[in-house]
Amino acid sequence: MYRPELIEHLVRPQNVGELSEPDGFGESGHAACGDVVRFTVRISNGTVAAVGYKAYGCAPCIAAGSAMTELIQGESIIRAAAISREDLRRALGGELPEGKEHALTLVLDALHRALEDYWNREAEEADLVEGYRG
Amino acid sequence: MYRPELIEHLVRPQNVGELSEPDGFGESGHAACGDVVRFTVRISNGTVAAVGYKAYGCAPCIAAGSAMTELIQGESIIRAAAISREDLRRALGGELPEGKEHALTLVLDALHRALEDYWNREAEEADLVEGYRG
Amino acid sequence: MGIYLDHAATTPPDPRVLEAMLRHLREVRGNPSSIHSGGVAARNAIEEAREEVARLLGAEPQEIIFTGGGTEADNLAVFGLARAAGEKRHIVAAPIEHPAVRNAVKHLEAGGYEVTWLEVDAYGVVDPEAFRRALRPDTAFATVMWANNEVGSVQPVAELAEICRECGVPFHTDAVQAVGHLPVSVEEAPVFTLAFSGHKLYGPPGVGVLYVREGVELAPVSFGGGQERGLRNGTENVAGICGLGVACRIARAELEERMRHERELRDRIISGLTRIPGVSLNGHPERRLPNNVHVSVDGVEAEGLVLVLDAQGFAVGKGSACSSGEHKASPVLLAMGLGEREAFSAVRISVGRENTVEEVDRFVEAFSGAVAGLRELSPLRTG
Amino acid sequence: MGIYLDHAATTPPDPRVLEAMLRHLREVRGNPSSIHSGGVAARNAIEEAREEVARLLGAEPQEIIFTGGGTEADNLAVFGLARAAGEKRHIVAAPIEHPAVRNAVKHLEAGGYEVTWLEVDAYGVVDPEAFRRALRPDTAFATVMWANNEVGSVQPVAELAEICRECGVPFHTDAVQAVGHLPVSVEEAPVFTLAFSGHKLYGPPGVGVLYVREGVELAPVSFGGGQERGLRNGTENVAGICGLGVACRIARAELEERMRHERELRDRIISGLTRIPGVSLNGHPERRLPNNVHVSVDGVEAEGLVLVLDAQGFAVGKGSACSSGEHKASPVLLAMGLGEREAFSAVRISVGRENTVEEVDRFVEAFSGAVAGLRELSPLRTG
Ligand SMILES: Cc1ncc(COP(=O)(O)O)c(C=O)c1O
Ligand SMILES: Cc1ncc(COP(=O)(O)O)c(C=O)c1O
Ligand code: FES
Ligand code: FES
Repeated sequence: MYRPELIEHLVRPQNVGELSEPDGFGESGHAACGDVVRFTVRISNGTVAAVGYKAYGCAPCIAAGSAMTELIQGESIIRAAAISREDLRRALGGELPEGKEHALTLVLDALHRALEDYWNREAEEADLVEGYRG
Repeated sequence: MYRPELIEHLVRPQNVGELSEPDGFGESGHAACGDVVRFTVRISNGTVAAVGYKAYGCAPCIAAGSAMTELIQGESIIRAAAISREDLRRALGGELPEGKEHALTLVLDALHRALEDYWNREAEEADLVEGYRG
Repeated sequence: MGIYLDHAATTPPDPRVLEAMLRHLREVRGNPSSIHSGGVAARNAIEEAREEVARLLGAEPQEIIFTGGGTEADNLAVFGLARAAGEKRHIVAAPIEHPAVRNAVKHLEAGGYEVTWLEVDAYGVVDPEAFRRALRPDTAFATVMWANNEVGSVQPVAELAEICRECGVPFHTDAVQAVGHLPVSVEEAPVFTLAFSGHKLYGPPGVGVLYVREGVELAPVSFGGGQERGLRNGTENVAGICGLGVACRIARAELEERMRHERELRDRIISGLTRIPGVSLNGHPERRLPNNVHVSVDGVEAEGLVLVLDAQGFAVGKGSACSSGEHKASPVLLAMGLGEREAFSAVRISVGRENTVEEVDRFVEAFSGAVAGLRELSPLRTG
Repeated sequence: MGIYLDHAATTPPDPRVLEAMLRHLREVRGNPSSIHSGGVAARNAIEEAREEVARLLGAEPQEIIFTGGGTEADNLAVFGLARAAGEKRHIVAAPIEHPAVRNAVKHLEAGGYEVTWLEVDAYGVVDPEAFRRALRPDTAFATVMWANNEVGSVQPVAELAEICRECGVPFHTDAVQAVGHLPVSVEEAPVFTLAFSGHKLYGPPGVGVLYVREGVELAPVSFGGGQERGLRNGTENVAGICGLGVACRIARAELEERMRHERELRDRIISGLTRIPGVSLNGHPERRLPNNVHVSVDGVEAEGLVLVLDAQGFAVGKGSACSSGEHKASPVLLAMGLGEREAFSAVRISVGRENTVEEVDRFVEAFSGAVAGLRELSPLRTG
C-alpha cells in the first residue's frame, strides 16, 4: 500500500516537535478528515535554520510532514516555498494511494503558512523599525 | 454413488444371454427411460434350472438383472416369484440413488412376465393334453 | 515472521487443514459430479466434510450448504430469504452487521424493502425487547450477527432466534466470527440460517457455509449445474471443503482449550493496554469474543499506530478488515455512539491459537511505546 | 491411480500451482484488506496473479475480476449485463450453453425477459448470420460460449463478438473450456465479458475469472466489503488466486506444446474408437477442442460403459459433468439433432498433459472390449 520511504518517515519521523519562539508558525487542518499539521521554523540569513513539525492524522500525513522538514532544512526560504507536490511525493517513494493525496496538500499548506507567518512578522518588524504605518 | 455389489454385477454380469427354446420368456421396458430387460428361463421339476438375461439401460438395470439371475437360479418357481424388491436391493448392496429405483421394478416385472409365460404355456399344454377348451 | 494478532481478519490455516487439502489436491482426480471412482471419491469427501460441519453446529448434514465464502453465505441467506418471502417486504436488521449482510440489506432497501434498523447500546448490543417490537406480520426476515467482527460483542442470538420462532419470522445470523471461537449450536439457538467462513477458524480461504434449517425455504440466487441443492452452483471446491471439514473437527475437539487460551491472552492485553492513559476498551466487557480486544486510543489515529506496530513486527487491525482501505468511520462504532475521532483511533487486536503470553506481553510494551511516540507528534495534545 | 481421461470435468492441479498455493497458505499471514505487511503481501500477490491472468488473455490487469469459480463468473456476467442494460429486455443466447449460463438466462426469461435461443447446426455450431439477425435494438446482451464442454465444438466467437460490437450489443462468452487449451485473446475477439475457471486449466478449484472490458458497465450482484471493485465481495481466496496466476503463466508458456500433445492423443482416440462399428463422433470434426473426444455408441447406454471402463482403471465422462447425476438427455445433444437414445449413449473422453500415447492406446482397446461386452448384453441388437 505505502512505499518503504513513506513507512520510514512514519516510523522514524524527523524533526518532531515545536520550536520555542519560532520565526514562523503554520498550521493547516483538513475539515473532512480531521487531520492537522503544524510547522514551526527558525530562519536565519534567509535560510531555514531549524524546523519542527507535529502532525495528527493518517500515515501519509505524518510521513509527509517529516519528509518536508528534511526537504527544507538548510534551504533558502524561496526554495523551501517552491517545493512542489511532486517533490514531496517523490520523497515518499512515489504515488500515494487513491484518496490520500490531500495529505500532500495539507503539508504544503501548513508550510506555506509558516513561511507566510515569517514574512508577515518580518514585514511587521520592518514597519516597526521604519515607524511606517500605512 | 453405487455400491460395490452393484458395480460387481455390472462389470461381471452373470447368466448373460438368451436360452434357446426357453420354457418362459419375459421382457419389460420402461417408456420414460427406454430401458429394457429380458429373461428367458428353463424350468424343470418346478424349479428354475437355467436362466438367461439381457438388459439395455442404466447401470442399476443391468446389475439388477444379473443379481436376479443369481437369486432365482435353482429356486422353486414359487420362491422365485416371491423375490421382493427388498431382496433385490439387498443383493445390490442396499439403497439405490434417488430416481433409480425403477430399475428394480423393471427387473421384477420382466421376471414375473417370464414366469407367467411359463405358467401360461403349462396351462395351454394341460389344455391340449386334456383336450379341454373352455 | 512477526507476531500475528489479526486473527479476526483471517486465520492462518491449521497444518492439519493444509495436509487434508493437499492430500485431495494431489490424489483425488475427479469432479464430484462425475460417476467414475475419482468423482465418487470427491463426492464422498464432500459428504464427510458436511458431516463434520454439521456436528460442530449440532445440525444435520443435509442442512449444510457449502459456499465460496462467508459473504456468499450471508448474501444467499439475505436474498434467498427475502425472495422466498413473497409479498412480505419488511426487514429487521442490526446496524452493526458486517457489510456482507448490511450492504445486501441496503440493496434490498434501495429496491423498495422497508428496513427497521435496530438501535444498539454503547456496547453494540441489540435489545431483545426492542427487537420483538420491530417484528411485524409483513417482516420477510430478521438478522442479527452472532458476534461483531469489530468490537467483539456477542449478541443474545438464542433469545432473538427464539422470539422470531414464536413470531414465525425467519431469522438469519452471521456467525463468521463466532464459529470455532465460541460454542455455536443451532439446537440451542433456533435460527433459520447461519453463515460462517473457513478462513476465520483456521480453515481454508474461499470456502464458507450456510446452515439452512430443514424445511426453511430459500430462493436460489445463483444458477448452474444444481450443486448444493441448487443453492450454490458450480463445481465444488473439494479440497477447500475437506479442509473446512477438518477445521470444524479440530474446532469441536479443541474449542474449550482454545477459548481458555485466547481469553487468557485477551485479558492480559486488555489490562495492559487500558493501563495506558487515554486508552479505552470498546465493546462489551464480558460478553465478547474470547480473542477480541478493541480499543480507542485518544489522540492517535489508528492507521499510523498499526503501521508503526507493523514495523516492529506486530500485525494488528484497524477498524473492520473489509473496509480498512477507506478513510471512513466504521458505522458499527458510530452506531455505538462513538465520535468520529474515537472511531478513527480504534485498533483491533485479535489473538489466536499460536500466540503466547510472552508475545502478548511484548506487544503491550510495543503498543505503549508506539502510542507515546505518536502522541508526542500530535499537535492536538501539546498545543 | 488409474488413467484419467476426464479433463473437461476437472483437471488435476499442476504441481507448480500447488507449490505456489502452499507457499501462500503457509507463509502469508494477512487479509488483503489489512494494512499491515502481511496484508500488503497478500494484496501484492493478488495483483501479481492479476497480471498473469491479464497477460494470458491479452487484457489489462484492471479488467480481471477474480470470482469463486466459473459459474459465479458466468452468473455475474449474465445478471450484471442484464441489470446494467436498464429497459432493454431481450437476450440472444445459444441453446448449447453450459447450465451456468443457460440456467441464468432461463431465470431471466422466467422473470420476463424475451430470449432468442439460436439454432445450431449438427455440429453444435452457431451461424453468424442468424446471430446477426437475432440482435435487436432492445437486446440487453448476447452470449455464445467459446467452446462447448460436451461435444467440444469451437464457436466463431471472434466473428460473433465483432458483429455485436458493430451493433452495440454487449457480448459475453463462457470460455471455461477454452482458456488454457486454445489461444484465447480479447484483443482478437472483442468480447465485453469472458468467464473461465481455475480447475479446468490445471489451476486450483474454487476460483474463477471474469474478464470485464474497460468501460463495460456491470451491475453488482453480490454485496459486502467491496472487494474486486465491488463485483465479487468477500475476503479474497489469496492462495487460490495465486495458484490461478501460476496456472495462467504456465498455460501461456506451454500452450502450443500442450495443444500439439493433446491433439495427437485426441486424434488417436478418435480414429481408434470410430473404427468400432456403431461408434460415431459428435461435434465438429476439425473446429473442436484439442483435448475433446465425444462419441455416441450405438446400442449401449453411457452410464454402464463409463462404469465398466472405470472398473478397468479408465476415468471418462458421460454427458455433461454438471448434470451427469440425472437421467435426462443433454439439451446440447438434442439441440444438435441427436435422438434421446444417441444422447444417452454419449461418452466424453478428454485428454490432458499427463496422458501418454501408450495410455490412450490401452484405452481404445479397453473401450472396444467394454462396448462388445455391453452389446452382448443388449436385448435390442440380438432380438
Ligand atoms: C463451459 C463451462 N462453463 C461453465 C462451467 C462452470 O464452471 P465451474 O464448475 O468451475 O463453476 C463449466 C464447468 O463445469 C464449463 O465446462
Ligand atoms: C462478521 C463477518 N461476516 C462476514 C464476513 C465475510 O466473510 P468472507 O470475507 O469470508 O466472505 C466477515 C469477514 O470478513 C465477518 O467478520
Ligand atoms: S486523511 Fe486527510 S490528510 Fe490524512
Ligand atoms: S433408468 Fe430406468 S431402469 Fe434404468
